Amino acid sequence: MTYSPAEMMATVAARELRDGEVVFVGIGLPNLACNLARATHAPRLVLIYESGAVGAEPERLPVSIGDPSLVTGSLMVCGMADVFQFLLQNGRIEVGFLGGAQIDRFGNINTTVVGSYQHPTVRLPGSGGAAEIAIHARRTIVISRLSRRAFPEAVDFITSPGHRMRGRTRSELGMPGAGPVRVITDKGILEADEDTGELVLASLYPGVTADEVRAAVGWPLRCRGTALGVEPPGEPELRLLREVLDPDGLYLRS
Amino acid sequence: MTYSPAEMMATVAARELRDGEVVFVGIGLPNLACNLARATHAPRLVLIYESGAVGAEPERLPVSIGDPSLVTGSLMVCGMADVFQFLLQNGRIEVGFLGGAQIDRFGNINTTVVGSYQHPTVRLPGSGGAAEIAIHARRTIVISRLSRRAFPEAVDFITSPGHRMRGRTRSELGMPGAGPVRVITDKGILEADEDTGELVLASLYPGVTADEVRAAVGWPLRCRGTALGVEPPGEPELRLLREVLDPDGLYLRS
Amino acid sequence: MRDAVAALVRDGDTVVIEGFTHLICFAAGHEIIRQRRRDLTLCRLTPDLIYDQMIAAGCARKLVFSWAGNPGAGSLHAFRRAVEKGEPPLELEEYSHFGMVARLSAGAARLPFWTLRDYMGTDLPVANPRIRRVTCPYTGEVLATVPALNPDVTIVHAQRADAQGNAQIWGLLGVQKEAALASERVIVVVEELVDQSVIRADPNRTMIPGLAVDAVVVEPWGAHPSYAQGYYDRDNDFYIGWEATSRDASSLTRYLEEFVFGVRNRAEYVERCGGLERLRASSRVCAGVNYGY
Amino acid sequence: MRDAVAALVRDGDTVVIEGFTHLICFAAGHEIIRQRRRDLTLCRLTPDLIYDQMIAAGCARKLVFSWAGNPGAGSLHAFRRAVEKGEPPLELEEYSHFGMVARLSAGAARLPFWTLRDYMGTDLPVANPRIRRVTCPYTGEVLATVPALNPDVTIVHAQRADAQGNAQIWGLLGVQKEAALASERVIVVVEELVDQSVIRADPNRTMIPGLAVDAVVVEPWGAHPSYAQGYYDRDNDFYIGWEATSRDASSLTRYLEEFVFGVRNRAEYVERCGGLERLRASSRVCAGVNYGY
Repeated sequence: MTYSPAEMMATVAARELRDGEVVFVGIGLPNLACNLARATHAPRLVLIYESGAVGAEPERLPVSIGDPSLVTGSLMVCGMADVFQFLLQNGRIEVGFLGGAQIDRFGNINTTVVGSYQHPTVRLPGSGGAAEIAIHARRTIVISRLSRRAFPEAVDFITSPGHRMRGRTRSELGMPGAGPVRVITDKGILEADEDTGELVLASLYPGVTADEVRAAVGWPLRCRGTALGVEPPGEPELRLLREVLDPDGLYLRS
Repeated sequence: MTYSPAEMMATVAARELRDGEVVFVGIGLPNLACNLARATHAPRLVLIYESGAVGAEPERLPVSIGDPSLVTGSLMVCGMADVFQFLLQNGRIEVGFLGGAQIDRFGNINTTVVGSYQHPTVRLPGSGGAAEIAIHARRTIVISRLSRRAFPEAVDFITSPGHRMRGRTRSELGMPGAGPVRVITDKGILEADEDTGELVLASLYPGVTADEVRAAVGWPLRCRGTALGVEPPGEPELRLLREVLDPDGLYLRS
Repeated sequence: MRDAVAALVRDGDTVVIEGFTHLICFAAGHEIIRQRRRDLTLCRLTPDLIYDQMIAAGCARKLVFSWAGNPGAGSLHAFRRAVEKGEPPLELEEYSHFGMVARLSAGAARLPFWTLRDYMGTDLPVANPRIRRVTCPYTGEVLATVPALNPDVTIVHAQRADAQGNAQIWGLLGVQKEAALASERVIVVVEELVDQSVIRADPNRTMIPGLAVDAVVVEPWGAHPSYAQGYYDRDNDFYIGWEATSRDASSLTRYLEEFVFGVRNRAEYVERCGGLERLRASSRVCAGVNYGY
Repeated sequence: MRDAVAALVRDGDTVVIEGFTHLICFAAGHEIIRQRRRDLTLCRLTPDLIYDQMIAAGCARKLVFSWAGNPGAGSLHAFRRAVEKGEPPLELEEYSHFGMVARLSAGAARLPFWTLRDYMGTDLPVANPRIRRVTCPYTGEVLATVPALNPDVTIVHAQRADAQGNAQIWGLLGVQKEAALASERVIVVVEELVDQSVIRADPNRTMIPGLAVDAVVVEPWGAHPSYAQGYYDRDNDFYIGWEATSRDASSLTRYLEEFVFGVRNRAEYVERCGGLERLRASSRVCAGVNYGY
């Protein structure tokens, strides 16, 4: 059964989630990944949105993290002061999903500006809750398509810290969470090296070579000794994604 | 029509309140005074209890500031973090009521200990919300019966600050509110002198002499040049107090 | 609405129209545009389409924010033109969501700052020197701070309120309570004005007490194209369409001419939009609870 | 309740049983007494009768509080005997209500301290050196601080919860949310266990998310002589009677023998009290709201 890169990414992300975990969810692929996980191996996953919905079970595909379908039938809806102080900063979030226009060698993410802050070539949306998710979630998972533009050696602006920021480590800076442990791309999976915090190639999708990945990354990408192959989405996963979770192909078509 | 000292005190306190004011209420005489004011000249008074009830209209005489009758039919019920941060510290409370075992020359109130803090003769309940009411309410009204024990020259412990604390003034200490502007007793009304912050005799109840008040106060009590007489409760006020507000005489009998 | 904005929103004001996706008061934003307010400092976590329109209309001198995108649909192009090309020039003051929430919390608590464990490793404090640090007097830890935000005027859309402005909100609550209580002046805009007995029947739903409210405006559909839980759904097509409308300055101007300047009030806007009934909420009424004793 | 207390409350723990007048979980306090827990640091804004009983029963080493009286009725005499005569000795750590609220807010936010504009001119910081000061990094103002309170275990009584502990509370909310989220372990005690669909039908009423809860105990009348809005009224006669019961150490001991040690569980307590039905709440059910879209 053929599948799109987005379907592969959603499936790989779903497999990262363990049953019962508390996940801070974004819209798009992270939302699909969480709902795929809930429908398969992790029925007790708790989804939290920065908008204040906890334990959401949306009856339609939400198009924003403030979608009304995330409220109706959820377990709790609280104000954003509670979300950020009493849930995220409190340490209750086990997994956070992040994405961004630029991701660099050390997992730093830029969603603020391309170019200089004062005179940007492209003004991006900014942090939203990403900076604090990157700091507080016990681990984060990044989802992004590979390209040299998206994976520079160093981001133009650190919106969400990775593993090494201007030479300093997370633990030196006193960050509670473990940071981006996986970067799920459309060609393979990068992981943070435990010693250096540098992103290295950990697994390749079927039919992709390490050189293809290297060519799409702006630094000399190292490869784990044992870069594993990744099981593609199976028929049950694809059926769920296509027929139940995103029947209009809003996020999965490409 | 004869009346009890408590009825006089409740009536005098009610007259201190202006229509539309936001009042932080305690149980007992302050509650009766507020409801008397609402039933007479101040129908738009907003009653707030530190328990979280805003705009309460209790259908029975509440016996504690957490009485369920303060919740049913109120305008808003919020958590105590909101009460103290977003209403009291926010500066929304125009009048606060206080009482205490000891009130001194400068309007400082002690509800903590008689004797030393470490080895008290009598352990009193402590501050509750009184310290912050004394600091933040735009003005406070104290209700207390006169006696030398209750009105010493200096309190054993300052729980709620008055006008001068160990020589320092409210403005030196950066307190937002004006402090205890009136002390309503069972014999007359004391007021804070605007220059010195010292409590002075401002008005006498019918049939009471200044000497009687002086004898019940632990410092040489000064008298305002023009100590006024106080109009006793009229028949409508007494009827409201006795028949509607405290029909069982819980707070008014003595 | 006309009177409330005329009386309470002034040139040069710091203005907050809050609501996270939910209950964004477009009706108030449009009225501010119509009354040609100038030099406003606009503050919101998510500027959303409403501030994009106000920026395009020339109301804004400065933007204080944490996420400036069109959720799920693309960019805020008026905002981007202002920042990338200076058309018109726009000063920025930028935080994260948590930072903005903390600024309004400090404002509502009338503290000069709020403490948060945040910003280490990010470039945000470099871009914004108003993000500072404080040392814990117990542990010696160094934590981040943001300064209080106390707007001149805050506009909050609510499902319902009584005539005094005791406002009830359900569904997403955002930072409306904090924003209103941080503000010098407050306008509450509602889908429905209700008798005070409705408010008093369920006091735990009241988010903003009337004692903090200066004006109550009744404006059904006032949050469109945003939504009001229990009243109408978000107009997602409008959000998607904004990408094309706003990408071109002249098409954005035409939109403002037709839907903002070209109508006198919200009722005319609703009529001009046409077919909003398609967004009317379905019924999912919860059971009540017992407040008896 | 027996299992929850046995598993989650340990000798030497810092324990919070919160609830401001409303929803004070006497059932949990009694079970802790029956299981003869020792050396507890008991924290509550208002120790109320429940901590007076626990102090009398010898469970407490230390009390952290802000108002120790019997509201409207008199004193907590076991507390007073401990403080005035050292029978038994009891360490005190004392704040104002706002200070205690702030300590739990800091605990829930996992910050080491909380800032408040308070305590100037009072002797409380002299009595309690844990009340300190911090300087605002923007204005230079000096403000008061209190340290975070992170209990080992918090027990919260709620009107209802589902089996996962998603707990809904209405009426007075006190600081239950903050206390629960500040705590290492959480026990939720409810009047009614409900199907999760009841919780999901009205998510804005959920005060404590199940993800923070370790045990759910169903205990009707578990808050008596305190009250549960919509379920039963406060037993004011019991509070008034406590003045006489507690004034004399031996009559207090007799009370504990009869109503705590003399019963095996809450059901037996309710039976022994007799006639609690007189406190059953009248019906004042509010209307629901629409969560549709």
